[in-house]
Amino acid sequence: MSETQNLTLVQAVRDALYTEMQLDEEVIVLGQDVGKNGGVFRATEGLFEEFGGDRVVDTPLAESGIVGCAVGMAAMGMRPVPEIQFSGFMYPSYDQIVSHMARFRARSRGRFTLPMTLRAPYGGGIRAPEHHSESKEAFYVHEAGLKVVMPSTPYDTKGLLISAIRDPDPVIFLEPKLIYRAFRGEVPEEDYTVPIGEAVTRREGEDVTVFTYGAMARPTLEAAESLTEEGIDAEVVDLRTVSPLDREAIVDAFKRTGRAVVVHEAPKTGGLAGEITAIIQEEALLYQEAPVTRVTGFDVPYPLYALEDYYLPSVTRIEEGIREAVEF
Amino acid sequence: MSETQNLTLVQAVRDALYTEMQLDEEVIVLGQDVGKNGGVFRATEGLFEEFGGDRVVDTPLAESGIVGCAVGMAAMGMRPVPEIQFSGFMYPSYDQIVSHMARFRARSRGRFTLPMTLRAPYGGGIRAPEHHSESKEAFYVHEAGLKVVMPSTPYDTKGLLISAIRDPDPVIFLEPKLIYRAFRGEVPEEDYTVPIGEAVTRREGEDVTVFTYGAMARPTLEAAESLTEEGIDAEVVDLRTVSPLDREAIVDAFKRTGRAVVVHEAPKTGGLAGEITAIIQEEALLYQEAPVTRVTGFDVPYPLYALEDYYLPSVTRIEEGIREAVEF
Amino acid sequence: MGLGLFGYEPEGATVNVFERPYDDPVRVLDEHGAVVGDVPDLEESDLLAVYRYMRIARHFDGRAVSLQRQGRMGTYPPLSGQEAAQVGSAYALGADDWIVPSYREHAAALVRGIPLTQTLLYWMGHEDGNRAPEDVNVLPVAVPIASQVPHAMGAAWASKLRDEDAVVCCYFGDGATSEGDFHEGVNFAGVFDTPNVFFCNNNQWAISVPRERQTRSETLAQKAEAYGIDGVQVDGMDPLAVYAVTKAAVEKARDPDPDRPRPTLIEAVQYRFGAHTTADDPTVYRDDDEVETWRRKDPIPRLESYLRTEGILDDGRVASIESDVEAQVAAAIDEAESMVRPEPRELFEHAYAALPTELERQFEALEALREKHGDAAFLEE
Amino acid sequence: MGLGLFGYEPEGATVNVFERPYDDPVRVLDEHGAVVGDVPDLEESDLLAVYRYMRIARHFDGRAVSLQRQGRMGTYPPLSGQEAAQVGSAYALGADDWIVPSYREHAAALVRGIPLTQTLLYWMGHEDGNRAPEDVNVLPVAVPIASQVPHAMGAAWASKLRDEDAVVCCYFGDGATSEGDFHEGVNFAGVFDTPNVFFCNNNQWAISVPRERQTRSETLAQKAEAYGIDGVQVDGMDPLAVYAVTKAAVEKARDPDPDRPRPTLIEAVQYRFGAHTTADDPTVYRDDDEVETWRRKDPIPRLESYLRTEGILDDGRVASIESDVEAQVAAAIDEAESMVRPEPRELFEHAYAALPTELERQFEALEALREKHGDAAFLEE
Ligand SMILES: Cc1ncc(C[n+]2csc(CCOP(=O)(O)OP(=O)(O)O)c2C)c(N)n1
Ligand SMILES: Cc1ncc(C[n+]2csc(CCOP(=O)(O)OP(=O)(O)O)c2C)c(N)n1
Ligand SMILES: [Mg+2]
Ligand SMILES: [Mg+2]
Repeated sequence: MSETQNLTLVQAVRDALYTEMQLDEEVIVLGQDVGKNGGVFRATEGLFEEFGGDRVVDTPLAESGIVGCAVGMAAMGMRPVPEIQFSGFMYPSYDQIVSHMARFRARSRGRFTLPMTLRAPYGGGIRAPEHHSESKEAFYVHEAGLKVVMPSTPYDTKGLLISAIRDPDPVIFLEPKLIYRAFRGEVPEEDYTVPIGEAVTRREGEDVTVFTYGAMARPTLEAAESLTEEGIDAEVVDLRTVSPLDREAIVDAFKRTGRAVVVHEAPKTGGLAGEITAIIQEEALLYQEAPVTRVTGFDVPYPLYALEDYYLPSVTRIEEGIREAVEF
Repeated sequence: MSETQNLTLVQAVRDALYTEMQLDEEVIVLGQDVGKNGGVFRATEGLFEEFGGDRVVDTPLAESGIVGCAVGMAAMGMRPVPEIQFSGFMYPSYDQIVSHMARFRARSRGRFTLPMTLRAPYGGGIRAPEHHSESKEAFYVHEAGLKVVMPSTPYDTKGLLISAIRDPDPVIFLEPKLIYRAFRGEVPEEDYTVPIGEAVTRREGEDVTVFTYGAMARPTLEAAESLTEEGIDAEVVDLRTVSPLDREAIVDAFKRTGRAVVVHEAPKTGGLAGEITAIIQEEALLYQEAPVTRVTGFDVPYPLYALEDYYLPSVTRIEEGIREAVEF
Repeated sequence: MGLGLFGYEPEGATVNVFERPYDDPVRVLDEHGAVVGDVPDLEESDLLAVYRYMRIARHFDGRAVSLQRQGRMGTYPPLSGQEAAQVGSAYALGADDWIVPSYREHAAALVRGIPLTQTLLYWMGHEDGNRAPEDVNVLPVAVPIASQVPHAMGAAWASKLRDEDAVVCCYFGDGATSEGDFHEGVNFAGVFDTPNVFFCNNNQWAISVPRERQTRSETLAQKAEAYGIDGVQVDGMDPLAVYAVTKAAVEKARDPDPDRPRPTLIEAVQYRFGAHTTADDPTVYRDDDEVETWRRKDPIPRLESYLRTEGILDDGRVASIESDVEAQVAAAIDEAESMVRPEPRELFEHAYAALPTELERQFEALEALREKHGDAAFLEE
Repeated sequence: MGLGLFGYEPEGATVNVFERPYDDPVRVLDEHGAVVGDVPDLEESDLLAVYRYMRIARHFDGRAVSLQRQGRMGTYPPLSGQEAAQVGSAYALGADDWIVPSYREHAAALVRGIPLTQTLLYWMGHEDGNRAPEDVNVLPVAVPIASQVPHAMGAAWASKLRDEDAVVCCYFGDGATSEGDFHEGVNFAGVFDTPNVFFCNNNQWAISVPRERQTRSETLAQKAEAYGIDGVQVDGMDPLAVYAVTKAAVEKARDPDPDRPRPTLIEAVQYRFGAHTTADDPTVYRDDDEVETWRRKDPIPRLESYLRTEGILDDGRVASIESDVEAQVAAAIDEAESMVRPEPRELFEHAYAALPTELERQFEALEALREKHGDAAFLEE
């Protein structure tokens, strides 16, 4: 067995970048404040010193420029890893993401591929200013040609980010900033991959299946644990990749219990919980013993921090959702 | 009864604009080629001559600028009606749409409201170049603060567009360009409104409820008619507004048949069919006799026109979807 | 008009503030407060008001940073060093004019009528902080960089179309000039000749990215060339120069000369003394030396020294202003901290003019949960 | 270098193509083909090639428009009038250089190696038309205006980072300069000093919106000031002037002078003779007079007249080129029309490197339906 380190999630991001930059000269990191400053969350700390200003590049303040130039570099065969400082600032680059990043391969019938990985921290709960707490993965899941990854542990983060960088297709890698430093986990020093597109069961259970991903995995597991006291045995499936969804895993896990809850912090309407519900009922309606419960953010703009605790799914809200599915 | 005219859908758009511009000086139309040229689809024909260059304004080629300056005008109390030439070119203005247009009221606690209406033709089937056939309403439905309207008849188009222009909140008005000139309908000459947020039953039926909107309403009705030959009696509900969804109408209509099909041309994953399915099963699971069938575009980039007929839901595909729901 | 060398002189004087080389910033006071240019025509009371606003801003800034340190406020973006640019420009506007700020314009907002309490509330995470009082012409804080530039253009366009007099002044940073929205908004202003002042607070840094990394153009003022509008650089740490230049730009916007564009791009050269926000550590990316050099240009002692020379200020008045300012800021903090946490209903309240049924239901579900479990059910962790 | 007055002269000559006033376009031939500037150093065969490419482009354009009229092709954007700009610039590139086109650069693409058949296929709605042959350095058609500008910058940046020699030439229109992506892409190029040529086809119109409505700046070339790069105007209907200016820009990008920026913004002043696309009716928004004035600048007779004067062309050669060109275009049309409609599998084939299961299932469902109902089930209406 190889050596491991005890890393936080954000350190695992950095470790993945470091690992791939060592192994492949075509990997470069670019974005706002990723260089000398090491990233506003320190996700690129030390990379500038290690790899120099040609491979770890502070760019002007222009998201469409960042994503667009990465598209051009990737079309030439490089593996750029642009960072957008917060996922709430990806919108100025939305045209580059959906019109180009997603479609370059299809448009050129495979002549040009885009092995690029767009990283951004997402999600709420850190008492941040407006626009710094967005969780709008659904905006990218609806666009074919993209893969969208949302890890929840340091181990997965490194393995999935390496997979993303090596992937021949463009990947959006959304990092749960709420848990960037919330805990540590064992992370191999060597390079390894976790496959994109595979969900994982975090907790086995008999009564109900709870689907979640990213920062919501922890409160969901906590809720599942605490409900054992009430005799409820909940299974927790961490999707890890939200596009393409691991339909097989979703359907199989659901069939075992016949009851499901989906937990995400994104707003309810048009969020992934709806899509997952649709998948379940289109493939396993006859197994369904209760409506799929959606425990999600509300359909309102993400609030300033005085009210954010009411907005985000809390352990109690998740528990209620699970009870609802079980008691139906 | 007032006089009526026999108008195409695009003429109804023009008529609504004309009507409101006559009634309210604060209504102005702006966008690319909306002035002298009368719009690339002639939706603003003659308005420039009628109201002059200060109220019907050709802008530079910059979508974010168009939406962004309309936000500023609307914050001052004007009622701008910006046009984006094709919905596939709304993406450069995505940040203005989701970060500002949707949130100005909430951000300013109601001090500033945005009575603006963003119009764009959407959808496929007209043999257009790349990016000219998008149907990505889901991108806007997931953002609170916006209303999203997608009419399917000339009468509704005029009434809904007038409602949108008068609405105190920002409305995205997506026009089914496939049927801009496909047929005519009686449209009152006077001003009248059709309420935003209300679905309408286009065809009553006993066996299955088919939900659709916009350009897909016609082939859906055609499929429903033709299935009577097979003894299938399908109800067709035209949602008209996709945000906020008319949940009551959806649930009520579903309960009557216990079977549902959703038809839209947007890609399947993350599309509105998933959301509607989730609503149905969360409110009416016990009525559900079959999985909700999704008849939608595929999860691929919209193709160039040689293949677009395979992409779009056709009458045959819709019929198959309805049969599937009925025969389950 | 009486602004002399720096003034906008519609009568067609040949020397005009808008016809300087872009890299020759307008100056009135040097670093020691000595007069090196034409002093704008301001009453003593106005000069004192400018001084006083700058002192409030500086003191407020220090208090806000320590509130954040003590966990009494969230992330906060300090403005120390930038008082002259904000106060000098905002003070040059007329009563009906508007400002369209980014997130750092607390001092400009104060001059225009936003109470300090609201600025505090905003950074304490209360939405109410972003609601300008009805009669205050300030758009809400815009966090996405440069995204407010098109709004400012649209607001000015509304003023023009309605034949009103209002001029709209838009604030943004050096980093903002790299964004597409800066380009699109200013270009629209050129085309539609709107009454706009685009006021760029070039504080040399966009978080850790230096001005030279934003753009290769030698000045930011020269970007005006791309839009066919006027561009001018000003010493942004000289409140009187900022006032004079802004005043000229506002007057030109309001009473246009047929031969000149109404919009102006002003590059106010300045420095942020502190961190980008309380979440930032500037020592990682910039040298103390650089900070020291710029501190010598501090706008406050500069104006103070001028006012002392002019006999407008003395030790006694300075001390009394100082204690007034402290009391005013302390009172605002007390008021803000006495505000109760907003009710959860506020989450939903302003999403739409009338709440859609589904949102009403979501709110009811939230209330039912609160009923059952109490607030602790949400506030855990 | 030998480009004389118009050349890029790294040795430090004082008269340099990049130091002209922005509103003084580079010219070589006047409207009648008389020499009015320094003729670039081109072999007879090159001059003939340029002439020939322009003839092909013009003839192709006419045929394409009538194919569309006959329902044999979809919407098509004609380029007549713009041949000199496209051919002159593309011809100035080196073998390893790249072009990044918009949707109207059929002639530039042809010069760089895209077969006419592919251009036809593309506008006939076949995805295959957008797949450049492996060894052809042309990025796919970019329809969203200006969105290709950052790509061109990124591709050039890749060349620079890898220490390669390739220069990247990006095409876009006058309208495109209003978009944020133009601004962001060109600004990046300035900052990272990438080997880029930004070639603006200013054809006076963006559909119905005239050049003056896009921006208030007097020239588009001067927008270079905003990015600290070189900007130059050229008579875009003079193929030799376009060649000379592009060549100078390419050489400067490839072998940079330490004192000059590598990137250049070229504004090629020209006119589109026809409609914006076959879906457009230009008589609604522009006068015949204007069209006539510009038709007098037609690049083809202009170069032809020069070549006749030089003894390079005569009636016989012109006639033989004409019939060659007709045959070549006819053959391409035959080939394109003989292509079968792509298989539905093509819808899915290139969405990802490896098709996700769900897409495989969607494809199977489509095939099952075809099996059951035949193609008519989809192709109705
Ligand atoms: C669109 C967008 N991208 C990124 C950010 C994150 N961010 C906040 S402030 C800042 C730097 C802004 O620099 P500048 O425009 O010079 O203004 P300053 O903060 O110096 O006043 C960045 C990158 C943002 N708020 N919006
Ligand atoms: C982002 C975007 N907005 C709108 C359009 C629709 N459109 C296609 S061509 C065109 C005009 C382009 O003008 P210009 O840049 O001058 O190029 P030209 O067509 O004259 O060559 C417009 C508005 C588009 N393709 N992309
Ligand atoms: Mg700055
Ligand atoms: Mg043009």
